[in-house]
Amino acid sequence: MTAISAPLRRPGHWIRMPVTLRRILHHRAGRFCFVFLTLLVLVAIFAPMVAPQDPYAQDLVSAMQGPSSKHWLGTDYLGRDVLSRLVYATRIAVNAPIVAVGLAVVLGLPSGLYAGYRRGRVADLMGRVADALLSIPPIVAAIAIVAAVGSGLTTTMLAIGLVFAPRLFRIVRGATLNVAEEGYVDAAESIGSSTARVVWVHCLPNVLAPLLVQISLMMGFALLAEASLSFLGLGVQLPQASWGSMLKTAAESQFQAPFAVLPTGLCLTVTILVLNTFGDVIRDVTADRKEA
Amino acid sequence: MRSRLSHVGRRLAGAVGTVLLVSVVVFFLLQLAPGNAADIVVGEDATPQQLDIARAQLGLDRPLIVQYLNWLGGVVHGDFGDSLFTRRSVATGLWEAAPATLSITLLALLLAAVFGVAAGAAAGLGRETWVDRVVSLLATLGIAMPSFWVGLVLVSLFAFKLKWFPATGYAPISDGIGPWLSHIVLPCVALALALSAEVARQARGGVVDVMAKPYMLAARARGANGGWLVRRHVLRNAAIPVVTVFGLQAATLLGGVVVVEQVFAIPGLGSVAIAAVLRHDYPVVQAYVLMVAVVVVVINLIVDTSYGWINPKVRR
Amino acid sequence: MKSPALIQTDTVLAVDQLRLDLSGPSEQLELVQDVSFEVRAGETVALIGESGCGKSLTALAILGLLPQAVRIAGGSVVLAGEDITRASSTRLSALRGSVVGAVFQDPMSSLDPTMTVGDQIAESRRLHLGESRKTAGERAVELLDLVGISNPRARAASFPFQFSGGMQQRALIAAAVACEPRLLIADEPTTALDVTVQAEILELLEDLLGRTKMALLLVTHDLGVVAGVADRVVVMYAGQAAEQAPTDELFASPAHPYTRALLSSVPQVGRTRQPLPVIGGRVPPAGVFPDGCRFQDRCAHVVPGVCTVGPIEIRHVAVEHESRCVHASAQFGSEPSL
Amino acid sequence: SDDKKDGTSSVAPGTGKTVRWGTSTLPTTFDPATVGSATHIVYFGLIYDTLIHTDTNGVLTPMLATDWKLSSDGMSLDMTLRDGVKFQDGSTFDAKAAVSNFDYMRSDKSLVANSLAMVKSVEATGPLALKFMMSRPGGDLPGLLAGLAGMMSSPASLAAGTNATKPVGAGPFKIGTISNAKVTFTYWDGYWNAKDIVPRSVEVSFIADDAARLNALKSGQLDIAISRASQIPEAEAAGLEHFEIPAATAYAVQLNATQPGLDNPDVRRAISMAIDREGINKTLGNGICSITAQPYNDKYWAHDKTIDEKPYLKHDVAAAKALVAKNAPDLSLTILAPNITVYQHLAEVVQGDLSKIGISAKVNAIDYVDLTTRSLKGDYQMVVTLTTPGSPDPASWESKYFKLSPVSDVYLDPKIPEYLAESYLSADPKLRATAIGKATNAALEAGTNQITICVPPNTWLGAAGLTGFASNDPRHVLVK
Amino acid sequence: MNEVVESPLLTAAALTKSFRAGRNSRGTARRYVRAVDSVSLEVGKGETIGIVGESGSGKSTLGRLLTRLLPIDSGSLLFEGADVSDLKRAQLRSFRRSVQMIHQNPYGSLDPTKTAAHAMTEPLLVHNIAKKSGLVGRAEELAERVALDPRLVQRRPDQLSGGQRQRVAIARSLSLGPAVLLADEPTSALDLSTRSEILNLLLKLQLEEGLAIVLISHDFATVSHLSHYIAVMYLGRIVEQGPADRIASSCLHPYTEALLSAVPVADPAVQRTRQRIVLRGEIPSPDAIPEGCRFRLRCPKAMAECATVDPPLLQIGGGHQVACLLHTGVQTGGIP
Ligand SMILES: Nc1ncnc2c1ncn2[C@@H]1O[C@H](COP(=O)(O)OP(=O)(O)OP(=O)(O)O)[C@@H](O)[C@H]1O
Ligand SMILES: Nc1ncnc2c1ncn2[C@@H]1O[C@H](COP(=O)(O)OP(=O)(O)OP(=O)(O)O)[C@@H](O)[C@H]1O
Ligand SMILES: [Mg+2]
Ligand SMILES: [Mg+2]
Ligand code: NI
Repeated sequence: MTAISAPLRRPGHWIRMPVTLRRILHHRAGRFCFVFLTLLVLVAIFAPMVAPQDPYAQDLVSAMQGPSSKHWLGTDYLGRDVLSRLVYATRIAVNAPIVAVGLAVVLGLPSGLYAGYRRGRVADLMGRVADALLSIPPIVAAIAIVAAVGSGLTTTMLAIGLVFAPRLFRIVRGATLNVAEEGYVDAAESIGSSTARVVWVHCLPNVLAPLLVQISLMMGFALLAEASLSFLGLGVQLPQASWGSMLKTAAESQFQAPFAVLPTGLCLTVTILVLNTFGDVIRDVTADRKEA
Repeated sequence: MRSRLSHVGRRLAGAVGTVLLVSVVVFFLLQLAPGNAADIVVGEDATPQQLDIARAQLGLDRPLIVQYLNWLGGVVHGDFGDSLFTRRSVATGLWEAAPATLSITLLALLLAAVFGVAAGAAAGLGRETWVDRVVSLLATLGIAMPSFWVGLVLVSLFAFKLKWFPATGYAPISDGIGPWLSHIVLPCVALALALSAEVARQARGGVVDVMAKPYMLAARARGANGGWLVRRHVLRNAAIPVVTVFGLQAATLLGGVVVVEQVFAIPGLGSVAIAAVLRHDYPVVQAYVLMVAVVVVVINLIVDTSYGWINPKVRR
Repeated sequence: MKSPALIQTDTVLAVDQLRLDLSGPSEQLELVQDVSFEVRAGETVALIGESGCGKSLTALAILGLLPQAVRIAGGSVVLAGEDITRASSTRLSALRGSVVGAVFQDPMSSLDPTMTVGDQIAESRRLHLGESRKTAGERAVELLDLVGISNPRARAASFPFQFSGGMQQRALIAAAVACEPRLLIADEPTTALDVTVQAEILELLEDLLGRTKMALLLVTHDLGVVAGVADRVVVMYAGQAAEQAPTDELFASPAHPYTRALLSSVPQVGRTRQPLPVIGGRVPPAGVFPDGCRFQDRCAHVVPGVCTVGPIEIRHVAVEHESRCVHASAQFGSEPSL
Repeated sequence: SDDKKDGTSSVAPGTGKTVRWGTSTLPTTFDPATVGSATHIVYFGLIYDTLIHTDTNGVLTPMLATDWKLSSDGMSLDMTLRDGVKFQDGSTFDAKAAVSNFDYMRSDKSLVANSLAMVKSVEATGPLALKFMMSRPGGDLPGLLAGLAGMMSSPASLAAGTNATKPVGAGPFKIGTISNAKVTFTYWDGYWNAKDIVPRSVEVSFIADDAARLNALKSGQLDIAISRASQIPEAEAAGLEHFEIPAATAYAVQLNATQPGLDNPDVRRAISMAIDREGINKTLGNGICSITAQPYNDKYWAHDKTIDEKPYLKHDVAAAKALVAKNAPDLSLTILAPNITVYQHLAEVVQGDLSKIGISAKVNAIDYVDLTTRSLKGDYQMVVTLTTPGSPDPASWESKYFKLSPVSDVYLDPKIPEYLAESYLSADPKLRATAIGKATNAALEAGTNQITICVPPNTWLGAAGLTGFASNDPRHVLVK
Repeated sequence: MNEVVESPLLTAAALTKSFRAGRNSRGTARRYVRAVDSVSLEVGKGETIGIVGESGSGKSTLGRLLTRLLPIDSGSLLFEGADVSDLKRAQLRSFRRSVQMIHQNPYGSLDPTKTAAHAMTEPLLVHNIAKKSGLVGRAEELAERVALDPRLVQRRPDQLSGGQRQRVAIARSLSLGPAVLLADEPTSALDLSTRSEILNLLLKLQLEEGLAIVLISHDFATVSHLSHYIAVMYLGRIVEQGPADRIASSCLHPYTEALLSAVPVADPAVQRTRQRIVLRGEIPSPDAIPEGCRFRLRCPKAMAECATVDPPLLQIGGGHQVACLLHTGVQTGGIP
């Protein structure tokens, strides 16, 4: 049965987000992920203050050195401070997934809501197009798009976003289909709500949970994709550094400087791990709500 | 029977439609590209007349839609045109590269199926035990590591330190099973890692879900337990999400192989594609993307049909 | 209440002061407490009560199939002379399906969708009697016939989704009785079905009970069903057994105010467009059971200081009729009016 | 060198082990007239012999032509062909075959036609005698005939138009199989100059990724491969050998002098002064990149010693900064570079150096084809890449690049065309070098837009115990 | 007689609705389920019409047609004499104010992300009847009307019990002052004690506000408790229809008889004496309805004619209609 015992809440309008957030913060892993991601964003914003040195200052003489008191995480192939570059690269690690997933959301969310709620022929056609796009491997599609419009981080991430869009479309459509079966959508229609109102006021908040889960997972995947594309030479614009491009160069010289891959690799892997775990946590937390 | 045939027929028609859509997307996407196929063909020192000749030869002076239809017409007959660079038939080029890629992906699929399912099922059955924790940790880690990094680590460990496998290259199966296998083991592992992790996660989730189903309660109430329960009730039912994952991951796998082929210098489809992309060798890129899409569509078709084998409800 | 020595020989099941706790990470919740009843061979006992009062948990406890977080914290469950609260898990599996069978609420999801109906019916014979697949399969066909499914041979090879809800429940009953258990536990077997189909299933159960000496523990919340099939009724309220009586007596002279209220709130054909009596308030959820009578907040006869303190003991009202109410007395028929 | 050749002479021609060779690019065609790029000359050389042979320093020696002579006015060239040479299809090489080659080379289909534009006609004046008539003095012609333009293929295959995939030349190796990633060449026992040809076959594998190529060497899938200088330490640690083969190529910064800011010679000079050539040589060049202001290494025939004495190589950040501050404050540039690791690194260093003198720059790594297209269209500000001034001829390279931009008609110095014309008057390398040196110097004086960073040798890494590798060429290589 | 016949509020004539099968049912692809098959119905002011039938008989579909939540395939629907069967979504706004519905599942019918107050007052917002600022007050008023503790209006559904949710749903449907309330199994998900509360509430609302109620349920007892008229549906058709007491006491259709006999009565004495009519066979799949009388395969009284004649619903007096050859004979002619 329902939580009849739940105490009366103090009056005031509750929207759902803070509740989810509160639940996340009650979750042990959720708390860790949240703190980690917040820190990451802060580091990105305040990179100039956090970074000990100029990330672009080259010192060819002291290239490829291990950790020292001057360079805590050593130097790269042009003698630049790895720690500072990692800190600056956080900006890309934060930005790139947001750009990619942002585009995916912009394209996939409204269309998914529409197709899930309205069905019909247009929705079928949209589904077909999504299927077609989904049968092109993400990396391959990104490469093809980059081939068509040129490389660079923004294009690459937009390409990734474009590739994610049909995935998101499917998820949103599926969730919306479920939601549309629910009585409250009927109820909203039966009181004469416009389609737009039903979709935005009732469908959207209720597909938010799977959407957030997916966004979290996709952000992780966007980071991974950025790394892969960097490896293939389709990544950031130099002399900017991304974790992916740094890992690529470090991994290539891992025989000379075995230490070099560690800091970057860890940053990348741990962040992706956290994003994936965060997705799981959101899923758990929102599933709890349903069961309650 | 008739309904079953028409069911398959409908699926097939849908698949063909999907592929056609992909062909449209691919063809027109690459039209956005800067530079012109003719520029590329004639190279640095060409005169404008030479450029015009090349354009006419490539049919680039005709309207786009005609170009598309011509291309599609060729494709239907297995003719993807000639590479702008090697002037060899695109189909031949891809055909030559296919075995390496296929070997790697298929073996990776197999590895992922075996290890992913085993680990995932073990974790799901021993939920909240140390097995579960270890598998979950490895699975999340497997998903979070870029495959090229995994590949390079594998190379340094197994090719240089232990000298068990060659670091690069591919030996066709005609060279013998031994050389073939030794060349593809490392790339397969690098490629399979993320997939196994995903499969393990799904398998675990599937098992956990199935364990909570009322029919499990009913089966246990009949006295079924232990291995009997797992074999007869759990695995079969948990297979559905796992098979789905294979369908969904087919595309990811074929994308991942591009990176892995670069790391291990394997002359597969991915290498051909990357080279073609970098050289703006459009006919090759188009054919490649289309081919991969067809493979993905076919895999999904197989997955769809295998549902019937697992889930009798879809069988009819 | 009774020592094991006093258990009559034809007692199939004796539940004595059963207590079930939910052991969460932080807290211990008492879900079911002080539930005692017996089921004798050939008898149908109904376990009724509102949603969440612990009927299903009690049934699962008897099967040794409690959810992971819930454990038996006290009392005993003696099944065919064996205290299952002490039995090992292998022993429990051996008892399930052979000594005790079970049918659950939702027939559709209680059948494994990937296995033929015949295989599922044959499963317990293969497990407990070691029959070969073929012999057990033959027996499954007979069983399907027994539960009234036409064309049983073809139906045995079908998959659950090809059955209608009623047929699925029939098949599940066939699977549950395949090894001729001494007790069948049916947890709301007809709730998900139409009344017409419900009638069929009840008919089938009565028919089966008539043929064998099998006892039935029927979990339900439908008083009409109880009236139709049960010999004795155990009424549960908020995790406790509130009243226990032979069916006729319970309906004729309920001794617990809750039972009375429950009985009067049933809409009846013929008594139209009149306000129905209602029980005000809510069932207290587990964890916040009040001291004393658990029905006190909703009861019109609550006596402060009597109903509100200490555990209320079960009282005998008549032969085989007991009630957990301070007003219940042996003077049969002098219950306070509503 | 001789001792290496001695080491191999014990092997009968075409009986040595297969040489497995790793490269970062594969030829897209085997037709020298349509390949459009000089980078594949190595593989072409296995199939085709040229009329004239050139070594890595550009010194010309006889090959299919035994003798050639430029007329005194430079307007015609007489050539004597070698007797007894056969093509791989068995047909005979003679003046008639050569003429049909040139008919094709100078046709519309051919991409070398441009560089042969001054040739008016080619005639067979005897069975083995050839006469080239020209519209301007052709001092560069012998050099051209040592390159793609001089590769002779069988008239039959020319007529069939099949050279692209089934090339038939007069070289020591026949084409074997061609696939996406590998081309094989097998020894042809009809070769006229079989002495010292060692491998029974050559397998050229295409591995784009530098690290993967090195890995392949380390784990024994390749015998020899082109590499990055910065990979030498790792290779040495793995017990591989490394070879530095001089080449007529240079790491360079190319500026578009029609762009605002860059149109100022002082800014261009400042950029040159900003570049830390020593640092680059140390880190990226592994110390083997020769630092010079001209795009030719000091062994190359077109190298002009007098330029080395001039102060063009000054590294003076302060002065450069002052120049920029004065002439182009707030200059910000986009550097184009091929998306190949070494050029990207190079571009990054240049970017860093520019930032020190107050020029902010971004690096845009694009693929090689794009880069070529854009640079031919003049659609760039700055390019960091490897230039190939030795191909097809230094003079024609300079006449193309010592302009403000490839689409401009204006030379950096109006005298440059005169000096270059002078270099065509004679075939004598010394005389030609002097004339070219004058042009180079004039460009440098004018604040060149072709800033040479350093001139690297080709770096090759090879399996331990490899002998006979001296000149970008596998034909003398003996694999242990 | 010269009494003025008050025209009914809602009149449905020969409503029909088909679905493509395969999604919800176990039909083969491309077959059609005629979920509602020429159903005619009248709802008068202050009346309760009960609709009973087994699962899948088309009750909910009929409900959704009557509220215009589904497009009508054929037939007509009049509201206060005006045809609303062809109106587009935008034109339905005023109809929506007058015809409201309550859903079966109190857990699904409220948006889990919105408070009870939001649910109750959303109709006012949609129809521009109230300003945002006054909504909390309106919500509390509405809560009073359905006897819901006003302190609960700021809770979200997962903090409410089933009965409380159902009250919220009822309050929402009342907020626009409807003339007709369609209640699709309003109590089937509720416990016995809560069920009485909701039934009492519906009864009270009807008596006080003159609401017309269409009550859909598979529970005959519930329906007969509240209804003036009862319609019995079987496989998309109304097979019997009439005043509630007549149906309860002297039903004619064999299906109604079986249905009634199967309803468990909470009285052991009655149960012992009662003869249950157990129907033969299975309910036919709705995409393969038998020829002739659709009930004949399960009918204990089936005759030879039943296989060929599809009996129409005919008046047999006293407002009682039945579609069975036993009672109407083989007649020709349409539905009266
Ligand atoms: N797995 C579980 N974990 C925690 N609590 C549980 C679990 N299963 C049941 N409960 C709790 O135990 C109490 C009794 O549940 P039970 O399922 O026995 O009720 P019931 O009488 O069968 O109700 P219903 O009529 O709804 O089936 C409820 O409060 C329920 O919330
Ligand atoms: N949206 C739909 N698409 C396809 N078929 C449908 C749809 N809605 C209902 N049906 C079918 O129409 C028939 C009638 O369904 P309906 O829900 O009206 O029955 P019901 O009498 O309300 O049953 P229940 O008592 O189970 O609620 C069923 O066979 C059902 O499968
Ligand atoms: Mg229960
Ligand atoms: Mg319904
Ligand atoms: Ni058939």
